[in-house]
Amino acid sequence: MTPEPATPGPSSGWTMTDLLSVDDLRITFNPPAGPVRAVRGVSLDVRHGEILGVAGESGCGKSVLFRALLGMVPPSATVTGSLRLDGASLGMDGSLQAVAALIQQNPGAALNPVFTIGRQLHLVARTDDPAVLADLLAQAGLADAPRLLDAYPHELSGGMLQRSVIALALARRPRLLIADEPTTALDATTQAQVLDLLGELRARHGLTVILISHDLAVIRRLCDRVVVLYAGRVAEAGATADVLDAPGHPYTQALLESIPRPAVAGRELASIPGLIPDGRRPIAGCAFAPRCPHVREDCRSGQPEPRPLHPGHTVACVLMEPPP
Amino acid sequence: MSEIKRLVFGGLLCVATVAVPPLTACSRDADGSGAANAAVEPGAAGQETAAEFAPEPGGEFEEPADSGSAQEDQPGEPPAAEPAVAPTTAVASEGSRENPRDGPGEHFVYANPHVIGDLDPSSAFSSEHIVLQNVYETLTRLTDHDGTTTEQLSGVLAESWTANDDATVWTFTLREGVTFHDGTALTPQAVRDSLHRTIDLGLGAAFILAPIEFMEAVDDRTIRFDLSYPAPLDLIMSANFGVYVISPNAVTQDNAWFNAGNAAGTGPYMLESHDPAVSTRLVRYDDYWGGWSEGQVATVDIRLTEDPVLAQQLIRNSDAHYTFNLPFDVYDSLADRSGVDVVIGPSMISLFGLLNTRRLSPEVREALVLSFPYDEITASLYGGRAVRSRGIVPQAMWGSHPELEIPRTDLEAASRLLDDAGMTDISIIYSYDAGTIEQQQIGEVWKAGLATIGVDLVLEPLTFDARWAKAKADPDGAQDVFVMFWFPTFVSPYDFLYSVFHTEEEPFFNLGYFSNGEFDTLIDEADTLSGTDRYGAIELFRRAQEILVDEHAGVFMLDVPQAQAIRSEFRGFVSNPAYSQVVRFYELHRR
Amino acid sequence: MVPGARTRIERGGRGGASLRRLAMSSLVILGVVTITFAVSRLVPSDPASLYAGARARPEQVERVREDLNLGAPVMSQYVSYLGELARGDLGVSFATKRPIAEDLRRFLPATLELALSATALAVLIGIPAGVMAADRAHRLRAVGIRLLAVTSVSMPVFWSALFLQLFVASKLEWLPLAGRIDPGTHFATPTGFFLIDSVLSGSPSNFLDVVSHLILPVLVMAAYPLGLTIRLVRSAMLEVLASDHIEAARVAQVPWRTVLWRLALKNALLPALTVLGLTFAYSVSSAFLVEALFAWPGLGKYFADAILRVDLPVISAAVLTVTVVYVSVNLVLDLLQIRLDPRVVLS
Amino acid sequence: MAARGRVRHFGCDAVRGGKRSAIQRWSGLLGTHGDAIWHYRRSRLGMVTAAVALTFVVGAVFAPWLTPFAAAGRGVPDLSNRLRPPGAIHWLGTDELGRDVLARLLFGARASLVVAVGVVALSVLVGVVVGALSGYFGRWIDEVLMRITDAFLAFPPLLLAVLVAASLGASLRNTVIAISVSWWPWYARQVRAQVLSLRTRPFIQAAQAIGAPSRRTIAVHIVPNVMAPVWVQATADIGAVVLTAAGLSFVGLGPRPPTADWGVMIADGRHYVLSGQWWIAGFAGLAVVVVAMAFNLIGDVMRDVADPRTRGQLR
Repeated sequence: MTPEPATPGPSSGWTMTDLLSVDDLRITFNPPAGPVRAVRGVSLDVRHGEILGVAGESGCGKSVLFRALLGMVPPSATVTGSLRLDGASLGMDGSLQAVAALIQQNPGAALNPVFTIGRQLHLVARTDDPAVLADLLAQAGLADAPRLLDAYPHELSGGMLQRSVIALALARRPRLLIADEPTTALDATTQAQVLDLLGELRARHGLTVILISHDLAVIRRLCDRVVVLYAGRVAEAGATADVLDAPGHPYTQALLESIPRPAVAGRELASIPGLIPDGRRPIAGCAFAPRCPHVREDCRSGQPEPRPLHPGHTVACVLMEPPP
Repeated sequence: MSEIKRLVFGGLLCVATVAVPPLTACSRDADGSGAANAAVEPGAAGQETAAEFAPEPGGEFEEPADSGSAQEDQPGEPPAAEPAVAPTTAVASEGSRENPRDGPGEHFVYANPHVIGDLDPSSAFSSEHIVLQNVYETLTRLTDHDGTTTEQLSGVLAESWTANDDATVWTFTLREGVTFHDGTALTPQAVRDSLHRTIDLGLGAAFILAPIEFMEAVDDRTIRFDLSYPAPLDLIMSANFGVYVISPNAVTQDNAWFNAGNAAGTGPYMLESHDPAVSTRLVRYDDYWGGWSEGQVATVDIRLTEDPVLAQQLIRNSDAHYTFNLPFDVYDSLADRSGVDVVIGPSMISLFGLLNTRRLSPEVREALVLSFPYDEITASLYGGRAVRSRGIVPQAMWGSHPELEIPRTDLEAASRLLDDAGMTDISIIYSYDAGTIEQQQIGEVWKAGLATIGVDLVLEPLTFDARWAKAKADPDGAQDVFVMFWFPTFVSPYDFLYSVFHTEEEPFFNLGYFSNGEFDTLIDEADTLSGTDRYGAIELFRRAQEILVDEHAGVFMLDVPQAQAIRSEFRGFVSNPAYSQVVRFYELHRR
Repeated sequence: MVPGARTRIERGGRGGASLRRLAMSSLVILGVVTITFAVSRLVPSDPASLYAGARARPEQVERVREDLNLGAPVMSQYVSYLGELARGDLGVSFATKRPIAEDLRRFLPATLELALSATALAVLIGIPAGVMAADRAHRLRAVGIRLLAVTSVSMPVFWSALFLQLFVASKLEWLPLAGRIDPGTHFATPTGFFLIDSVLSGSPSNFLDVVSHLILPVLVMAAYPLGLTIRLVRSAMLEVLASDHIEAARVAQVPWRTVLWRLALKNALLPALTVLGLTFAYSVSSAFLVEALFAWPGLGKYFADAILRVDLPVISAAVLTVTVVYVSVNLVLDLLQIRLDPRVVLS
Repeated sequence: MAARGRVRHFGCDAVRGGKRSAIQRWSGLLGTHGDAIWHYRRSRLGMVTAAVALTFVVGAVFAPWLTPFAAAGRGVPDLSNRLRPPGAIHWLGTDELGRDVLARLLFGARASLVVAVGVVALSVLVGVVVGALSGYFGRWIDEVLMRITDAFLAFPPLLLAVLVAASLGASLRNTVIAISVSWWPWYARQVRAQVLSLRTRPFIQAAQAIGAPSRRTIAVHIVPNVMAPVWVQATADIGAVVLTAAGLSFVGLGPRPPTADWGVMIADGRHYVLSGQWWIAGFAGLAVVVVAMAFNLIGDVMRDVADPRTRGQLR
């Protein structure tokens, strides 16, 4: 097994504008069957007040990455790398929970079915003042908040549920909101409303938001910057417009190809051939090589380093380098 | 009423005796050898006049055996085959451990393995007698018995009695000063009404009163019985069931009244409460005619203890004072323990296996009889304390046959017999009571022996009801060997011989389906003859038993020894084979 | 001896659920009664002989057979048997000739006292222990509890009873060997539950007496349900602890104790509850062994004796009682579940 | 095992992770790459308990060759050797009929094994048929079958067994029947629940759509796919059956003597414990406890292995 070299992140080193800075994060799960490398050296920065999109197929490690930052992976998993918050080093033992909140994919499952919304808010906000709790719901855009405090999750619609989840997330007055596919389970109209709400919250509370999504359209709509992950590594990162309009990485290109767009209606949707690599086997060279239409001989030998395509836009692909 | 139980016992003029209470002298010998029978010998008790049971002028009756002949048995050594009565053994240990939990010592706990099901003195017909014998009294009581020819009767409620020459008219004189628990005095009318109640109900042991044609109070102390045929009424009046004397106030009550825990007898104890699932409690009757002295038992708790292990623990811990029904090996370890006396005496219980005469040829039956490991079982499983049966009538009872020729265990002979009959590789079904450990162990030992001669003994455990129903329903398809215990309703060989071997159209208890005209004639004749010529009757009963042996009607395994454990802080316990499992609490005395 | 740990029993429909359940319950009772009747007919036995007593004479047996109408065809016996049950006439025991209703009034409380105490013990210890066994924060403790649970469900009651009696009662003399109360203790028993009656009697020594007699049989009887409860609660907890809302609560820094003992436990209790009914049924079922070993005058032994004696009226009455108890326990559990689970209340 | 090839239907789901139903989790157990077995072997506890279980099975099967006292194991008494304490010749002592306790234990394992396998096989057979029919056809068939199942569940299990054993008489075969009568409803319910969720799956609906006969659909598509969890349950149940069988023979409703049986050994040996001969009931009880524990733990480990969340918990 060849050791995978550390890769410099999309921006190296912390700057004043960074809220969060992750350097060379590696996550390995250790089930009895042998280690599974879920994240293989990711570095990224999150700037104050921005909405950062994190994109990638299922299984590329995007959810795990942020759960590790929150200290939510099983104790048996090995997590290495460093995390800084406002420049100060932070352990990945859950310390981040103090400033960050998590919004999960499925609002139906994210709320405890046997407690009222009010009771759950109470436990998180650590106050039982109904006015405060109702205000939280109101902030999340829920009308008739006082009545909702006594409601059970199963009595609410999907949109209301997700808003309640957001209210719960706000209850701890976080600086960072990590939204893991927050709209996937919702219908299109509600989806748009919830995305707008996230944008509003950022504006109103100066929140920083990390939006994890496989849906590039969602990211395009809301995010300032985007990070594309593939097989536990950063494939491409940069301003949303840069990355999505002029993708540098063949993987990003392929992802964009697979999105249905009105502009190209009638054209056959491209799908990415092949499967994401198995984290149980070591990967030599570029992880995307087996599926890449532009694959070259040297793709299989060394891991490509992220290279700046523009300022603030990096791509980890040998295509960015001059051919040998 | 049928003629099943006609026990004719005529030609007698009895002026019988009165024993005895309070039997304060009934302690064990100082040397610890349990001469239990000493306690019941009227002479030894010696408190009141004790006229000897008068033999007929013809001198046909032997003198009652001296109770002193009861021997101490050496543990582990088989008893001599000769004595007709298995010796009463008391393994007594001195130096009893006083348990502080015992309290004043007048409370006695009887750990009873069987449910007290029916406390109606007229219909009860099972182990209820352990209560009834202490609450009610009968006219007479069998106090000594040597197992061959004679028995000794003592008067209880009767002070004396006479019979005419052909034993058809009996006159009993009642004891004076006896009152029932409700305060009413004992009268001849009360006796008559009590017996009438049994006869009218027709349940349980009512059949033993069949000979009674007429009862009449002669005066305020005397009652006369006219019998329709000769019968030993004094013996009948000592039965375990059906002959209890009930207060006039209670005799009109129904079964439910008695089973609700009510009673009114003349016995030394009153029924205090009765819960069949927990316990039956007795408290002493202060005005008991026998009087009371220091150290006697004042309250009794007959506690249902179905699990023998629990009973064993209770008696070891002194939480109970008497129990029986433990596995035989356990008694040795109990005897080793200070504070518990083990009393092993003869019983009138016979254990035998009826051989299915419809399924098994005489040769196979003989082979089975020859193959049974008699000595191995009595010596090992019973630690030498059991005796092999000589016929079905237990040797503690008159009419038994001490000289009966019984075969020795001989597997080779058995094997030869089977070979000659062309019966090889056969399989024999041994039906026994599920959960009765001695029947099971005997089966297992026998099976191993039979296996060596190519016979497969299949042990088939079922509840008694189930296997009885099966055996009654289909003799040809039923078991080959039906193992059972039999104990007498009252002391007569006819009970055994008739019930178990008399020809029956519809099988009832004759579960070997034995049928032999000569046998039937003999026992009926013996029954009749026993009224006028008891010696002759015994002769006929013995001949009948010879037929059973010749015909291989059954495997007569052993006379079950009556083993009991009693806390040694109480003295005066007597094991009387005629009243098995009965503890006469009145006779006990705390050391 | 209830087959291994099973978690869920599906629920009936929602709308009109209680009514439907009630109807179903009566069907179940009818089914049980029929099974009993059918099986007891298979028994090669002669109820008439039984009623007349072991040493009755043939003609006594015949008379009883006529009195009890035992010669009738099986179907007509079944119909009259159902008729009697429907009239609430439980009849008289063949073996003891006592009115069965009266016996049940005495034996049922005795068994319920035992079974409820055992179930209560199993639940009160089992639920917290099950939660701890699911708590990965204390691995050693969790493993220890799991081994305790497995041992409890693997221990034959007749074996544990023997050793408890031998050491705790016989050797150490800490507790009485058997029975419900000391033979010398007396107090009025209006309810039949001695725990309650002894309190009513106003004497602390009576209560202590009752409690001291209760401890050993309850311990023996509670072992299996305890192990079962631990395992069920643990597996339900693991399921819940892996759910999103628990993750959400943890990220929101709700204290771990609150997460475990309030948020997760309430969810985990739902599947565990349904099994409590079975636990109770098991208790009643195993009661006959425990009752026999501890000379406890209860329904289980009454029932088992009746089966062995083929005492038909008692068997049917006891089956009916046990089934009714079982069905009502399940009904109560359903109500409890409705209280705990807001989702069931709908419509 | 017939289920092997069939479980592939779920293979892909199992690999992808995400929200997986119980069935999918279970099916991983017999998945194509032998994952589960592999996981199982990594569990120390799993291996220890498997070794105990194997010892039990081997002891039962090879009992006659494992002891010099095979005759005693078969029940031949030796009255000259009664109640000997454990020693050099009789390692675990002798019983009240002089038979070697170790030999009786080994032969008793046979009875336990026969009963356990018999009960589980019979119950699985009945349970799967009833459960599959009930779950597949639903409606009135489901109602009727489930009410029957309920009736059997409402009956106190051990007492039902006593009732059956008392009616049929004691024997090994009847013990199996008696316990199975109260056992099958559990499998019926388990199978039904799975069939219900299976019924909505595409390949079943496809089979129905193309008009495959119900019998064939059940036999080919339904039953094989519900068997994996059933077998796990069955393995775990062996311990419980051994325990129940011991209870039944303890009350005298087990195999006929002189067949060696652990419950009977405890029942008979109990009498001698107080007088100091503890080894009969003591060792027999220990055998029951150890075997019941072993199979219970195997069930636990298998469940843990099937559930990735708990993998490696009990090691």
